[in-house]
Amino acid sequence: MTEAFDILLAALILGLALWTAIARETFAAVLGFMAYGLLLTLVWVRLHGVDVALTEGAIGGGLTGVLLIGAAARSRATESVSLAERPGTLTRALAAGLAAAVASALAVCVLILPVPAPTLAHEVAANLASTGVGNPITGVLLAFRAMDTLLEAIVLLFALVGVWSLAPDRAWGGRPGLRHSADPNGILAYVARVLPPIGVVVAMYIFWVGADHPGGKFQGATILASMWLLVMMAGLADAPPIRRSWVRVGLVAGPVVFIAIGLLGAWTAGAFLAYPDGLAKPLILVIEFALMPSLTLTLGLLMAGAPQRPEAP
Amino acid sequence: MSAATLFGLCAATLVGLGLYGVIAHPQPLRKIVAFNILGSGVFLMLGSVARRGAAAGMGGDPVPQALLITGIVVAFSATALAIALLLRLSEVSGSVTLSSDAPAEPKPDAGKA
Amino acid sequence: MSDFLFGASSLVLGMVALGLTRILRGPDDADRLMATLLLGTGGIAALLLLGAASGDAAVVDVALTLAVLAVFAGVAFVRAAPGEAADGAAPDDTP
Amino acid sequence: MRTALDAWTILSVSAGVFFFLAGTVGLLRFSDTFTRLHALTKADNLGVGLVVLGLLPRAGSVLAGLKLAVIWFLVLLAGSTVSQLIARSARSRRPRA
Repeated sequence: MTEAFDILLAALILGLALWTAIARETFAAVLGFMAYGLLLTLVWVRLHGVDVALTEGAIGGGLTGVLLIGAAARSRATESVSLAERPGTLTRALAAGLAAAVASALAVCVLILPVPAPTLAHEVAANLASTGVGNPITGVLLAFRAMDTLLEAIVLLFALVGVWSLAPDRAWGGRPGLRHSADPNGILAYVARVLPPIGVVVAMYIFWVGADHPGGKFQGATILASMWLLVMMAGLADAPPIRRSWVRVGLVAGPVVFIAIGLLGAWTAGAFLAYPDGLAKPLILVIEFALMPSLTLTLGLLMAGAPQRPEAP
Repeated sequence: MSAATLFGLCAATLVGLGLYGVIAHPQPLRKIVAFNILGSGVFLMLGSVARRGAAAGMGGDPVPQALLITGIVVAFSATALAIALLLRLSEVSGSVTLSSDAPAEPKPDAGKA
Repeated sequence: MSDFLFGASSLVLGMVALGLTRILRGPDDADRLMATLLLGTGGIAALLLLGAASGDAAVVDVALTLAVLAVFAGVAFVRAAPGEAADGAAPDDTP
Repeated sequence: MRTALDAWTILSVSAGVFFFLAGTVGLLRFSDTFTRLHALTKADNLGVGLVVLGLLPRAGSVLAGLKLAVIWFLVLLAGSTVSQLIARSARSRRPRA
């Protein structure tokens, strides 16, 4: 029975990926991609990666889809122009040949993977107790490979700086995106009032169980950022001007705390990002609590886009 | 065939489809979508490797799974940056095209700010 | 019992996937969006069944996340639709 | 007791699956956007609802049961608001008949 489910899932994913590649209309392709993201979440569950499924569901199914739908609607007017620029048959044949070659090479690699698969699960299991957390993924993210997590938070910040740098000169320091106005008694305003309180509770829950069960700060921050975005899209609150100092401080606070604890480790435990004996769990908690608001702010502002309006006088 | 192998092969095909889309599709937004498909193919392959490494009572090797979470978030930030670039391009030039001899006339009021 | 739940999960998934042919056929963007929404709901149900079948309680949290974010595709669609003057599109951009 | 619970799960989940079938058939066969929207919301409300009801007795703890109920509520909320939004947007874009 599980085999049938897996084969159905794989066939659906391939079909949707093919559809996004060949669809004529961009909007249809984007919707296909959103469905694809949702099915990918099911695949992660089947591959026993529930933490990954949570991330994929929140980011792939939620945030990326919203971004793509907005961009597709705005670029619709120029769609026919771009379609006229289809590359020649030779280019497409070469691209198809290259793609087929890469795919076959990867497929061969999948089939000849070594049979007792190499794994670090034993090492993680043996050392997890020293971190005090119960979820091995959280242990890897914040103790064994904390450097990756730190750099990831910084990459997000760099992406945001990149987005901001696209602001027209007159709007620099102003409010991101376009102002949404909505009927305060409309259905959109209603859902933007009802959903966020529930969303905040769910986000905190996902964040808190991350210590021992699948979940964690990224997934929680994504849900929080989505709730903020919903309130902005409903026109109930405006995006903050990016020149505000609380925005800037909020954005860097999390990574700064992370780096400070890392430096503390270099001084007390002998290595950057090492935790002193017995203090691992509290320090991990401090990092998570510091990172969560910064990540929420970063993700929300990334979704809001480049500043487009000068701050109103 | 185990689920890991099945989805591994699925991932290889996804990488191929995404690569074709990135090269062959003329529209930038479609290239971004194709890039995401390509990326998810790579993630899925890593996920299949992680599943094969199931041991010590864990459903999969936690190290690649944790790296996957990092990867998904980074891919999202790249997508957000690419879309912001795209929107700015259409604002400045009035058309979304990567061709150097764009057929569309730039809007007169939207010169290089 | 686990076999039944897996079967039900496959059935739900297969059926909402059939609905996806609406994305292919359209005719309106709203119809396409509906197919995606049906897949979203079906995906949540399939996840719940899958979680119950495999006995992994954490899968419910994934369904919970998807359910919280379920309204987003629709809101983004309405916000981005032509005729939505607040979004910068020309109001008379109708077909 | 165990068989009774299993029977309840099978009954309720099967009914939920039926409503997904109905939703899909409606989405594919109905003639215009608004009737299709009507079919879609049945799958949301009753399909997920019955699946949740069927799985409730199998939830190990109160918290797990509560989560299931919250999921149902959220799906209801999303389904009702999004269908309203889509219907309004479809009506405003359609030329007045």
